[in-house]
Amino acid sequence: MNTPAVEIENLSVTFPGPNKTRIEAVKNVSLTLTPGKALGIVGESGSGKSVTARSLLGLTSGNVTADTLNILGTDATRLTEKQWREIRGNKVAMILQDALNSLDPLRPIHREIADALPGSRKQRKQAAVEALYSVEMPEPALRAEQRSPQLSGGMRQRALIAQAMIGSPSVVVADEATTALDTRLTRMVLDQLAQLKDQGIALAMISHDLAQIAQVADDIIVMRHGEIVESGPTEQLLSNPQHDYTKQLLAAIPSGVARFAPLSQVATTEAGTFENFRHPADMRKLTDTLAIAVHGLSKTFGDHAAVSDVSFSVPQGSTLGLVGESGSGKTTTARMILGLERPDTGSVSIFGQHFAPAKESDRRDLRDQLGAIYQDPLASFDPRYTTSQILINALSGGTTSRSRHYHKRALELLDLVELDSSLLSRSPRELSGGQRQRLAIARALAPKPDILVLDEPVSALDVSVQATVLDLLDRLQLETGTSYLFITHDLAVVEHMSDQIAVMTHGNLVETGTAQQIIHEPSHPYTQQLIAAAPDWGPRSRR
Amino acid sequence: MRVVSWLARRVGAAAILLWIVATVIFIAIRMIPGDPAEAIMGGPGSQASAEALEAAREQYHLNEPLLVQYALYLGQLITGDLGTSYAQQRPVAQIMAEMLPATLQLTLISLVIAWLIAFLMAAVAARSNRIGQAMGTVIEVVAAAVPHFWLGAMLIIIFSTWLGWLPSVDTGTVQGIILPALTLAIPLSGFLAQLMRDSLVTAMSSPFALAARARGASEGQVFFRHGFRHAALPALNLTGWAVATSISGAVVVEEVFARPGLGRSLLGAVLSRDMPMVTGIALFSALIYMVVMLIVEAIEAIINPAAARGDDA
Amino acid sequence: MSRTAKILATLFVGLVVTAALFPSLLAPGDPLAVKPSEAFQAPSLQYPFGTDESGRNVYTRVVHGTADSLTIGLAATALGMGIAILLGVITAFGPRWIDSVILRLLEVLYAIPALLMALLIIAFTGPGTTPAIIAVGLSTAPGYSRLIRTHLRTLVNSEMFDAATVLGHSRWHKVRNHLIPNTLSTLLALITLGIGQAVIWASALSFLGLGTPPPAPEWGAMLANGRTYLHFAWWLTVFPGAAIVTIAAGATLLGRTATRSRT
Amino acid sequence: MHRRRVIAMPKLSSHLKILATAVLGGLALAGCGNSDSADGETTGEPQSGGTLTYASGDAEPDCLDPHYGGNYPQGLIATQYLETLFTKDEDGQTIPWLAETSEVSDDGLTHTISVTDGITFHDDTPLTSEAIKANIEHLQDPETASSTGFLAVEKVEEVEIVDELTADLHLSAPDNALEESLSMHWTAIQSPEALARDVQENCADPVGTGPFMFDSWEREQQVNLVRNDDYVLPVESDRETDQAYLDGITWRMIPEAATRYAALQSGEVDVIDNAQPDTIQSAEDANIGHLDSPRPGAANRLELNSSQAPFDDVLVREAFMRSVDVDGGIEALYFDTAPRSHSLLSSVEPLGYSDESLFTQDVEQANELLDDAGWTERDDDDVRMKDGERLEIVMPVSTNQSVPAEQSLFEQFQSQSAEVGFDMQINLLDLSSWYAALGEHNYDLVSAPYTKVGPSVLRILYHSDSIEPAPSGYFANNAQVNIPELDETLVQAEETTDDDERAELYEQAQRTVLEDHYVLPLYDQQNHFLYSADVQNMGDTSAIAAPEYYNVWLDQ
Repeated sequence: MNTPAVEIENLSVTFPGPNKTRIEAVKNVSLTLTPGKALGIVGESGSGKSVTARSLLGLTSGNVTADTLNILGTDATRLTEKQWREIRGNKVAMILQDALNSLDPLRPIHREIADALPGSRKQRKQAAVEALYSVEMPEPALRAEQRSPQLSGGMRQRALIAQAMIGSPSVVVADEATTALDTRLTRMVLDQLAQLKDQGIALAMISHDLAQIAQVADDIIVMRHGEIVESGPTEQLLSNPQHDYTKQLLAAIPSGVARFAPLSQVATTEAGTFENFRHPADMRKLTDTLAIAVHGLSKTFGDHAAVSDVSFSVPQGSTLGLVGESGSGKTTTARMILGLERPDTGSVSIFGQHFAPAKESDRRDLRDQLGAIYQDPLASFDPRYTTSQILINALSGGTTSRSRHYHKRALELLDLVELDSSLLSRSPRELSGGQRQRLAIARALAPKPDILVLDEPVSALDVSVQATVLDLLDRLQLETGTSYLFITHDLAVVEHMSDQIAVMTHGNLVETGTAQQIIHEPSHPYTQQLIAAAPDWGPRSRR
Repeated sequence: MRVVSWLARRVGAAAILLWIVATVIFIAIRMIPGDPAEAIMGGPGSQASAEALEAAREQYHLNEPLLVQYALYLGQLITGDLGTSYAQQRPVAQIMAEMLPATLQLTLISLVIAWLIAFLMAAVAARSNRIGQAMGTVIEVVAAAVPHFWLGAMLIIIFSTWLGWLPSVDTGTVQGIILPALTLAIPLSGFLAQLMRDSLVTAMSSPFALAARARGASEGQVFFRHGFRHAALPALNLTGWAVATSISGAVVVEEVFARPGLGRSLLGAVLSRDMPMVTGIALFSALIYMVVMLIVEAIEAIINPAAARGDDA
Repeated sequence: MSRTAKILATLFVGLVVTAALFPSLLAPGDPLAVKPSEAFQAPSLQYPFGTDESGRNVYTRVVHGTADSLTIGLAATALGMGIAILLGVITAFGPRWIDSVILRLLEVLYAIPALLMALLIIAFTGPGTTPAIIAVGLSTAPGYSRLIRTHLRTLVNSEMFDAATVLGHSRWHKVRNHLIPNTLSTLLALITLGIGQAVIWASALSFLGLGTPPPAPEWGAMLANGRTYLHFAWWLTVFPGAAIVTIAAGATLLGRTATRSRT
Repeated sequence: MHRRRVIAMPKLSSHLKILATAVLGGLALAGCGNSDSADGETTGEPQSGGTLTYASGDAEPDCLDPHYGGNYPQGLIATQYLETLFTKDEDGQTIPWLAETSEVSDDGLTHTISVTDGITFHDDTPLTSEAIKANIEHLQDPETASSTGFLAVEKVEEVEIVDELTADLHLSAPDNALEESLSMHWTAIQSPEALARDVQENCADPVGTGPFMFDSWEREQQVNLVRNDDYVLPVESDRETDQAYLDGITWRMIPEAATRYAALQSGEVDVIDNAQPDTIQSAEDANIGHLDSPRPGAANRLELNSSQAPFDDVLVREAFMRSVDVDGGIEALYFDTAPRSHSLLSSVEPLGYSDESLFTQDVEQANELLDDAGWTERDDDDVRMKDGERLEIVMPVSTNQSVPAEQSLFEQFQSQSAEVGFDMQINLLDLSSWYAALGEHNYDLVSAPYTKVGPSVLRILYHSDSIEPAPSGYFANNAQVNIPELDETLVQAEETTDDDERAELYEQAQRTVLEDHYVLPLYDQQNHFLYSADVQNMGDTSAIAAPEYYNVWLDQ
């Protein structure tokens, strides 16, 4: 029975590069997709995994060559654009990442789902509603009429799956379908993908997150620099990885990794000078001093209560993980703590000193003790500044001194965050995502703060890069005793990074406790749901 | 119900806006040096007697205190009375009613043409290579930089004088409006195309376009289902501005192509200090602007209901 | 910006600046000197753009007119921009009610077509170069104000500003380090874009007989004059018009390139 | 009662009249309006039918009744639907038109006019002597706001009905120009019933006796005229019927010269006025007919304001005139379409006096004259100075009245007079600002058009009474000539009953003005019409040189 749905041998895809060079995005990749089975393709950005997946739909826009490219019995090496269109949607479908833009915000959902179907407009709409029903969309008839901005993230992701499934494809490619989703949404999508397998569909699942792939895939391919470095059945690959890179990816998964245990193992391209580095075990001496104390913070925008009566504290030198799904009010809380948003009620104090609400001039002296890091570091840099200007600006308290002293300090900061000094003259736009986040950390550290507020600092990064940044943060905490307020939606990250965890939903703080308590013995129903939805990361426990 | 209250709010805002415009114009006109009575009698060149001037002052309430004049003026406006043209001695509303259709026709046709040209330029440029894109930019920018009066002259030379294809004046036929409409449309299309192309390129490379391709849509379908809407949105936003600009342009175009219309009336009215006429046309163009903005909002609400309601994107 | 674009831009700016400051380098001769016996000469080696009805050298006039046309464009843009910056700063940083009042007023000004506004202003002042500058400047100010307000608001609410706040930088440091430099480059691009349009508007007024009076070699006035002989001496219309288009399009392209290369 | 001049039947046929003023595109003098057009085909039989489209470059009249105000555009269009009591023949002699006979009493104070019998207005009112009375009273009624017509019948004190067809005009002083005045369309005869209406109503619906009738007026676009099927030609002719050939005339307003010419070329319009010199020149090649019909009365001229420095000095006036190259400018700008004038009067006026030697360019002499006048110093700009005053002269130019070629000519004067040390400033003004500038005496030089049939225009332009401004500030004597002897001569010339004496007096008056260099004559008031090849028989003109379309037909 198990005739392969897709067979690929020695697939290569090249793109035109600058100066008439060719860039080889994919080199000699071979793979097979089988009905009822899922193949996971894992790798960091630029590894060629998406290009490989898209070549199954003839959508690479590059130059594709392959010894074999057999899709459902059709030799796809020489298909015309028209023939490809026959395949797309009907035989091979794709589920994209919900970056809000995978559904046209200007068109009703039902048209986005069913516009490729034959039949009258009414029939197509009916089909769309049915497809939405089958992916368990609440109120499918109503939602079909709406446009994507009116839907929640979960609804959009369901709509995307419905969109892929409506043509009854035999092969489905899920390209980063779970990236940047909240925990429960990720669970939902993974469950839906697993169901597709049960329906006899051949599934290709692409992600940078090995932990997620492992939930669904029967076999896994690990890609790097356009090539397959290792492949095999999931169980085998996880328990007995052969290639160093696979091992590195495995280690980078923070789930269940002990506090301060390193996630990154070897030098990555992200940090050129970073050497194999082992952190010491936790040797911090925690005191009773509270770095941050938050009392009864509330904030209302219009008639929407963003934060209601939130209180918590961060002991000096420790990390409080603030976890919650998007819209839970965690970012607003962070902004109030940083004095960027004036709370309606409540107060914030830092090391016992009142910090917010207050006049900016009254608390400027306290600012030195507080640093902040954002999800998108680029937006927080002045676009006209180079790396060195950014650092000197931060070091000099906003003056524009060109003193050698600052230059030297800037180099020290770069060294601290393991960035090469050659980056000093670069613009942040020329840096990679990991380098940018390191630069943001370096800047935050410039005034030698005692507290860092980190708002989703690694959410936009690949798991492997995330690992290096998390390790860096660990090291800094051990070396400097800085207190962290670590905000994230990722349970695995928060578990690894936090001494204590606070859980927020709908503007309320529902539960606070030690990391152990929250992860293993959640008491609040919401927390329980959240933990239940987290990927069951088997291999770690086996390790 | 929601539509009704929305409409009521908008109409209320428009009324306030019109009132401000009317007041600004009233103040502006009273500050213009010169005796309005003389303007009524045909300017200092006319041989109006002192009695005639006095009679004119009486007739137009120019003897009253400013505040009284202002009240009278507003009172007239509210009843829809725009006053009597000094120069033509006829009701301004009647003159405008005669001139309006021609200008409206010209403006609407050129808006449509501008949209079409802009969309074509954007579509071609968006789908071509780097050199094509650069060429597209230059063409758009040059189109946007061509003054109406020069373009009109060039079009007459080329299409009327040399080729003899199209008439250079309004003939009441379809052909007669082509050159004036093009004159008005081409610079506008340059502006629109710049906007449209940016949005078009973004839309065509967006994830939803990829999603559409992945479910079997052809490039043409992607273009019309997605690209078009996204390109239309920013251009639509500019429509209010475009209409206002077109009315400005109509002054020149109607002059060059000898078309009757509000623009030419306006120029004549300004030159002869025919203030009721100036006021009427200014108020009216403000009204048109607001009506257009209302329509644009309504269309936007159809294309993009979420944004219209202010939902978070 | 590509190399070719850079070379072209430099050439363009160089040419325009030379024409504006040292027109005699490019075109020796008196732009006002009449020579009836040489009237209506078609373009030739001696007269690259031909001669006009009074035998004046059109090439010389176009080159010498650069200063006039550019001065009007620059002055009008400076005026419009000055008002716009003032209004923009008030609306962006002032109290909310001032913001909404000024926004309303700007909407009113938007509702009145620009040329109508210019005509109204000229009805006050009478025609001439200065009134044309004032008219064009004032009628472009509302548009600029909106852009500047949006720009300032975006900057103030940006993460870049937040980051500086968190670092404890004073208001003045934020304004000096981030607000002013980032606004300047935006303004520069806006100004470059604006000059082109201002030149067009001013020439439109001259064309309607309300701008710079003849015999000054202002392009719009030259064009208005040449249009009389449209069927007989095309060069009188084509070259001044081409000069307007070149400078307006050139300025716009420069402005766009500047904007693009920043982001 | 002695009849000074009795004009009796037969009157000249209108056909003959065309030869008087028609000069056809390139074909000087030789013939009929059609011979130049349509590839030189000879005229076929006249065809009836078709509507002629006329494109006017003038500002649209505010009023279609030429009594109101009274400018040339009004006269131009009124020529089509209104008729006058008198008109001019080919020799420039005044002849009766709607009038049958005309007699003047010995003392010159009573003018007896009888109208032709059997003519009705478009509203079916018969033409009677009542009409003469009603029209003259209408002109003199301040409500009418008449300017040109008002001045023309200024001396009529009373109109007395003698019988159904005859009326006596009683004058305050003898006026030998009265018939000339009544030949102008600003005094055209309109239906008394129509005149009884409100002024504005009459403006929008004039009623006359002409071969065409007013039909409708689409403002800022066109006036529609239709054939008067009941037309009666007041004179004998060899035409089979009295009706015009054309079904009607569409009178369009196309202010842009280039657009107007393009419309003619592409056949959208049949006749255009205010033709640009360059298009006139190229019309011949384009198979387009040309009618040159200079306006009567005064020639186009530059008047130097003698009431204030520096032109209160005759030496400076002459210096200015000697410094400029009028001939070269006209040649370049007018392409041989406008012959240079050295006279105060139009070339169609038989009593015009001309002296070329007064106006030849001589830069050296101009410099000497200025030296003699004491303007010896020069400032940094090379402008002459005297007692610390710069030699500045201001010239307001009306953009509504001066065509571009004329403005260019003034720019040339500006440049040329600068050579001898004048600083001439040209101010382009709209009409009302221009009038205001004149009213405030804020000018040293001006070109002001004035059209009146006959040499009596000289009194209006150069009599010192005309320095006295009207209540509105307008005055016609822009040179501000103020010579009592000249005043006397001009009055005498108008009152004399002797033709020779009249001619002599007018010559004397003209010499005075010319020799003292008050006025720089330029050329006739330009009145060029271009018409397409299918317009046949173009050439008839009225006394004010406006084309008539009674005999015109379209070759379709």
